[in-house]
Amino acid sequence: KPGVHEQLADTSTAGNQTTGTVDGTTPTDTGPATGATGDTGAGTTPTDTGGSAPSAGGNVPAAPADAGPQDRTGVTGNSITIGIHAPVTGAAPFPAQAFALGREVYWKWTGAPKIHGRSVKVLFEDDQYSPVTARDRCRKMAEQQKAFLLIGGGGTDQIQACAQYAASGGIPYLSPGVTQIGVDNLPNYFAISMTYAQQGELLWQLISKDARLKGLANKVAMVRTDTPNFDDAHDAFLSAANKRGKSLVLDRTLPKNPSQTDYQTLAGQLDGADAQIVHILTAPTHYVLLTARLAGDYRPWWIGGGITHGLNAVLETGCTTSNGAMDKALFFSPFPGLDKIDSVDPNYRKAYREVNGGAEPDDIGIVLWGLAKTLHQMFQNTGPSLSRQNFIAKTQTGSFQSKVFPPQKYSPQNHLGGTQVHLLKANCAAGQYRTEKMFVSGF
Amino acid sequence: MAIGLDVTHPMDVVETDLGGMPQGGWPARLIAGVLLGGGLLVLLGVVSPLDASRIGYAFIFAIVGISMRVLLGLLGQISLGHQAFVGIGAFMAGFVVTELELDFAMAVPAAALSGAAAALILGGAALRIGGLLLALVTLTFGAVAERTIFLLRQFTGGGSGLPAPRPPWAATDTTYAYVCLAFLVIVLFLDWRFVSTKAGRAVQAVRDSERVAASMGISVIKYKLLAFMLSGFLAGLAGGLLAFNIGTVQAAPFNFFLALEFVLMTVVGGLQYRSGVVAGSMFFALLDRYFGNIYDWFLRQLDKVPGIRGVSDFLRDAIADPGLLVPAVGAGLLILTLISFPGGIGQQLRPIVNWFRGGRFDLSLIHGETTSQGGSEDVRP
Amino acid sequence: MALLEVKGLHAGYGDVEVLYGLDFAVEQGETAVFLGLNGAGKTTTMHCLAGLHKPSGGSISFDGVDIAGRDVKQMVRRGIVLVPEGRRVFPALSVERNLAIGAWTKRRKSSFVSERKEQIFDYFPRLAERQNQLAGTLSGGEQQMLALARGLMSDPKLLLIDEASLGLAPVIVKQLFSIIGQINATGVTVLLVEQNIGAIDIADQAVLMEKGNIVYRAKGKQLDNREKLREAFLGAPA
Amino acid sequence: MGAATTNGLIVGAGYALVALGIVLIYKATRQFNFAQGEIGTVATFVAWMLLERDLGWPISGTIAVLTGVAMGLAIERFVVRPLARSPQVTVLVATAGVALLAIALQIIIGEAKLRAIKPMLTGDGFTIAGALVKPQDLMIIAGLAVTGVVLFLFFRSPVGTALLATSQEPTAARIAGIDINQMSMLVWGVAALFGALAGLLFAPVDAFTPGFMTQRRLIPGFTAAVIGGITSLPGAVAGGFAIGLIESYFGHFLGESIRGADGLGVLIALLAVLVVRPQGLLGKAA
Amino acid sequence: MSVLDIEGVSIGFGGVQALGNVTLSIDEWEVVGLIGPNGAGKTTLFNCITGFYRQDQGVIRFKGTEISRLAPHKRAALGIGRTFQQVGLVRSMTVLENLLLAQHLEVNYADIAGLIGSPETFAAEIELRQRAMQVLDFMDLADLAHSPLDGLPYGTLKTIEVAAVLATDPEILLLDEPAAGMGPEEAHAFGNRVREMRKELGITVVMIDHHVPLVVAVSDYMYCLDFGQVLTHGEPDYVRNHPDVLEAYLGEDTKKTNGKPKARRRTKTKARRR
Ligand SMILES: Nc1ncnc2c1ncn2[C@@H]1O[C@H](COP(=O)(O)OP(=O)(O)OP(=O)(O)O)[C@@H](O)[C@H]1O
Ligand SMILES: Nc1ncnc2c1ncn2[C@@H]1O[C@H](COP(=O)(O)OP(=O)(O)OP(=O)(O)O)[C@@H](O)[C@H]1O
Ligand SMILES: [Mg+2]
Ligand SMILES: [Mg+2]
Repeated sequence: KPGVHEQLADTSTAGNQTTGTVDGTTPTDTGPATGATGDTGAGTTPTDTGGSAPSAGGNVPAAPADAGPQDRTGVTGNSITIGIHAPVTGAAPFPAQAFALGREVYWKWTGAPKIHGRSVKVLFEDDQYSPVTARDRCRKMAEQQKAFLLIGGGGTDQIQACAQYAASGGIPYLSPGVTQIGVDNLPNYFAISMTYAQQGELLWQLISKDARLKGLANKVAMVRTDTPNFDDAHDAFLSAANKRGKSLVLDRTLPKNPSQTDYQTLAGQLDGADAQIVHILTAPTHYVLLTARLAGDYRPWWIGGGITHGLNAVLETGCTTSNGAMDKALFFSPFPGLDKIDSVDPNYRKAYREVNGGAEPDDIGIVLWGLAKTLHQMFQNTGPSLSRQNFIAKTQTGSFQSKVFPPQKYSPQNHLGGTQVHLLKANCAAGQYRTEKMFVSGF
Repeated sequence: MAIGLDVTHPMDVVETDLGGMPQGGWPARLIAGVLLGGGLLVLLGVVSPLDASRIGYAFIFAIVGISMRVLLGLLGQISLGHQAFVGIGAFMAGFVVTELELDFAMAVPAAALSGAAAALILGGAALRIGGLLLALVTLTFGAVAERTIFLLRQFTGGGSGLPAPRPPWAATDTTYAYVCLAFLVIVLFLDWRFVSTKAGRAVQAVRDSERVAASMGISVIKYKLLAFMLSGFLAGLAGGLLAFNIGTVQAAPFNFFLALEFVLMTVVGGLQYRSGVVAGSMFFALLDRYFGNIYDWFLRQLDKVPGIRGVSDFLRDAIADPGLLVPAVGAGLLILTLISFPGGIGQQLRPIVNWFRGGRFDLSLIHGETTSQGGSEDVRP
Repeated sequence: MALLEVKGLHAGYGDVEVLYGLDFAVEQGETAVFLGLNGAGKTTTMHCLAGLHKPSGGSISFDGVDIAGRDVKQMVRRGIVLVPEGRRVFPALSVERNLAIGAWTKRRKSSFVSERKEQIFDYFPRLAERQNQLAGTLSGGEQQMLALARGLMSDPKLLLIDEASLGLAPVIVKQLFSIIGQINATGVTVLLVEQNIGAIDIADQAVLMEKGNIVYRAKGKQLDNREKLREAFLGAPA
Repeated sequence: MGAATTNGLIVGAGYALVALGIVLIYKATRQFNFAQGEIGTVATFVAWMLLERDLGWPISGTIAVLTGVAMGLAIERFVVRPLARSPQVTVLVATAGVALLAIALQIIIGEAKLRAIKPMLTGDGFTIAGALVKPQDLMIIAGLAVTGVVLFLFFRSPVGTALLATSQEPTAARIAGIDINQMSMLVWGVAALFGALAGLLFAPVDAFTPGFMTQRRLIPGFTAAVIGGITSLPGAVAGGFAIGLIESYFGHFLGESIRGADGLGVLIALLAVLVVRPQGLLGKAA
Repeated sequence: MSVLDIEGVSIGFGGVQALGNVTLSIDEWEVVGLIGPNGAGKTTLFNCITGFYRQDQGVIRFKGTEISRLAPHKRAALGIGRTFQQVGLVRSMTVLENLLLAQHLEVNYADIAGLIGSPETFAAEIELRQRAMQVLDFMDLADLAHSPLDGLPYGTLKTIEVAAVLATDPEILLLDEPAAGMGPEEAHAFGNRVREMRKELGITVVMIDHHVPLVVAVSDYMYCLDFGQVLTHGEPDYVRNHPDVLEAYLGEDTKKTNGKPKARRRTKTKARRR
């Protein structure tokens, strides 16, 4: 529905918004939160440009670099401030402690890199798994605490809400792949791993090529959370199936807050449909609670994309509650498991222990470490004269290779830069995901 | 089933000393009032846009608080699904501006009316029964709204982001906060007139005793429904304003815990006192927003105290995120208020409010009369 | 020595004093009637005796023990039982279960309880008819009978009755007074608060209260002079 | 159909268990206890901590239940008793506050993590009529039966009568020599005991988080209690099964076409019951 | 002319027949006393008249119109006012507020007008207050106007209740044990007030009370109910001294009457006033 979308863009311009976030004109000096002045001018109200304009691949209009004044909020001679939001309370939270321990490791260890003489300060806010809170906290970090850029840790709706706010203020925003809806045409938005939609085709390649799954390709089901934000992922998975002449034996949604009956009913239905491969796209909590309802000898293969399902914390709980039904689940992931991190980056464990007084490194730390490394490269790539405009302009023509995350390659038209994934396999005996394959762009 | 509810002294008892006006007379009160009101107006103008947006959000909470007060304080019924009415209002506002492409001036009344309509439908069935059963019905209704109504794609876009751009004349956070304040003032006026006139009295009579009310010619059902609809109307209105405060309406925030927060803030505010409800609601709205700052400031102060350096470090280590503490603080305050200051914040504010109304500034008003439960309800008329 | 001896009883609510030093004594087996206008402090006095209200001063000696300020449970255990003002039956329990609660302290002696119940149904046949009706649906007077009956269930030594005749038909009031007389005859000491001056007929002692003070006490022979009492009570003939 | 029925009965047994605790408190004190669910979560949390230390179910379970009872007594002593003279709605709000506080404290101590507790019975379970049944589901049904019978007998006993009397006319109950504080402690203790048991029975069925009983079982439990007639124990059980079945049928047959059909079904059923039979399925007319 | 006609009204609760075929009629401007033993059905009769109970059988007419199907508040609107055996006031309000409330039906602005604060409502509220004060004055309660109900003596509360019902501007006033809890002196004063009320406000009064001297002194006519049926009726003195009443209600002279059948004569059709 581009119509609605344009209409909104018009409204926002009419509402003396000169930032022109949607039509791609260069942010001008009335841009919000220009740090230096605390300008309460007209442009300070970010207007949402949301809406649901699905467009495959993303088509971000090019923003010419170095035109007009530069927004250097959060940048000083020797530091850059960045802000991360993620849920550590609310319906589907990350482990707060793990997040707290991991988020500054990369920037604080003795080998910590300087970026053109600057160090990096990390702010963190809990978005409570609520888009309203996410938006408020992102504003807090950007406007009050002067974060140069914002990063979403997880949670599709929150990422969408914050990214849209960031777009209205010309603030660069980085996030893992999640949805494409409502974000893929934001000029400031950069996905650093493959989106769920992009992974649809890859999942089907896996199903049709993998020796363990091949024979079950006619018994594939998909379960997703009921939100328009997963429509793109769903459609992509379905069309990848159709391309291969396959269809799904069951295609179900779970409400955002399922009842006991929802899990119980769905588990029975999966069994009844004899689904042997289930693509699951939900919050990890729902995944765990669904598998917990499996009984008897029904043990399908669980597969999926994304980040959160691949965390060990999910497995730790799910292996017990599902009575082992989670074993052997296969998930794509932007980060390698703990078993392989040393081979891609020997510094991680060392740095983690050093910064956290000997605490045992975990996989959430790897995510944050990989993110930081990628960001480091982006800053480096932007050069010593760091401004938001510069950063966006340079990043959208750059390629990055952190060795932890699969490489990203952006173009001015496409900010969804992920190209590859790692493949993790659940191992309940070890209580950990094991890395099966790294840096794969196809099966 | 006779489940008695009584909340004593919901009417604003004006303890006017009609003799000589104590302590300054009306001029002093006028000046103080102007200073207070003017101060608020100026304050809104000078704070940062983020702060203005948060204060605007708090004004909206205050409207929700008044909506809860109509139900809880006047009718003696409790809604545990008020987030649904607010949410319906918010989505209605988003729907009107985005799908129907009408403007703010249409969206806000539509939001308020949708809240009233929802209340009418629900109350029509649930209010025939006495007691607190409405609480349980609204509880279930809240869950249904969350899982069904808010996910109707035709109406809400599936609950994941219906844009609600502000009107051009109130596009900034600051101007919009003024808009919210204006609405709050109107709502306070409505609430005041409501309790001072026929309908409000009838509602309170119905709360105390349905049979006494009926014997005075009051239609019990009609006034229960009227109060519930007024409450729904105000909640819907708040929802409409909220939509534009946030800019995008999503289903996620309108969950059961928000409903509980609405109850908490109203009770901590003090059901019987309009000023208390406003203060309590705003306090809860802002607590979550500013807790991080307050906590950081607190830790920094601890740092400055020599000798106990370790305490703040311990807290930094033990509490991964100050946000984790907010629910504990909120719930703790609630329990403390209920047990030690049953009149809530409103009770604490009574000396001031009483003075403004022309009474004395009397600190002993803080210790409210103890509420009594009255005898057992008669099972028969 | 008197069964109940009250000396200098003071009591109040918050800062407001309501009883200003009452002195009276009731002998074992006596019936004493407390008369007084609304708000004289009769109920407060009863509550102090029953342990529902803590006196602020003075002593209450019962059976030779000072029990002022003890709580209700101890009073009941010592045999002081109150039939409260305003009926206060358990509305959603049947008449029978209301009576069972009355015998709570004697609940382990089931033979005593059932005997007692029979006896009470003799006094109040109306209640026997209504055994399984919920107390809340009884008529006003029936509830009053139930309240009294419930008080009798525990076999009290001292029975405090607060405005028992309120809302009762004259015939029932008469019956009630005669029942109280019968109970009294079994050795139970009775303290009766009344507005109905007819209660004097069964009294061994009358106590007239006014504004928290005892203004007149009459015993034995003095009681025969009803006119004098009436004057003291009403100030005018009714 | 068979699957939907079986699913409904399994889930409904759980709701019935929670509803019993709610009815117990309501019947005996005329209060709504919003902390009933959270007592179960706290007990579960304690049991989990002990099980992690390899103490085994018998010891861990016992200590956990005792903790739940202690929590119930603490609620009674520090929240309910001081509010004895307040309106009903105040106590409702206060117990909701206790639930929120308990959730908040669990999060501060142990994060809002999803946790698994060791199952009481191991085994893969089985399929009946297309419904998946775990061994723990049978434990819940057994727990429900025991709780129901115990509570039923409890209210027949003299102590039960005294409880009812206390709730209806506290002053008169005191005058009869009933120690109303003791009664109140007894009720809250017993309710907490069953609340804790419910939590422990539920936790191994899936996974638990702070607030899991409050979020996923308390609301259906309340609805079940109301539908059944709020003061009726058999009503609570019937209500629990009714809610389970309605959710299951609506979810099963309409779930794909109407979002949240199960919840909608419950609301419709609730309103229908209240309009047609305001006193609830098995409640007594006032 | 009769204001209230009750014809063959019966109502039962489970096994209890609370009213069985009760017929009575109340004339305009009359003060009627209703006595009878406890549980005779007096309050139940009031509940049937005011619509809190619906009779199983029989007809109730108010000024000639059948009202049996109307809801309680509609009957109140017709001009049937009542007091309750337990005090029927709104406890959380002050005395004055109760009287404002009682004038609910007199208020001529719409609910919505009050809510949005339209100017005429301010004027109307002032008028309501004045009327309330007049009624309070009439009942000698003006001093208590602003005091809350809690803590007022029972007798005073009953008087306030009557004042409140008067403020509803009733044509007929049903009083259920208004003098219960009053001392003899107070009861006497109350009786005088009822007569005065009838004279000055021109209303019809039906009064239940167990305070027989009061009822006799106040009433123009009396009915005695027993076991849900009209035992007898007539002039106060006649009813007061009727042997059945003496036996069943007053418990007087029973020994005398027991042995003497001639005292059992019935004269029920007689003595209808005017
Ligand atoms: N709970 C209370 N709080 C404050 N004052 C009270 C309370 N209870 C009674 N009083 C006051 O104490 C005084 C004595 O009251 P009490 O009830 O003992 O009188 P009484 O003689 O029993 O009157 P009545 O005939 O009306 O029953 C009265 O002035 C009354 O207003
Ligand atoms: N709702 C009810 N359920 C069962 N029985 C009832 C109900 N209402 C009244 N009764 C019975 O009907 C009979 C008449 O009651 P009613 O209250 O009319 O008596 P009354 O004449 O007013 O007596 P009193 O003088 O004691 O107030 C009583 O026996 C009472 O128990
Ligand atoms: Mg008294
Ligand atoms: Mg009666």
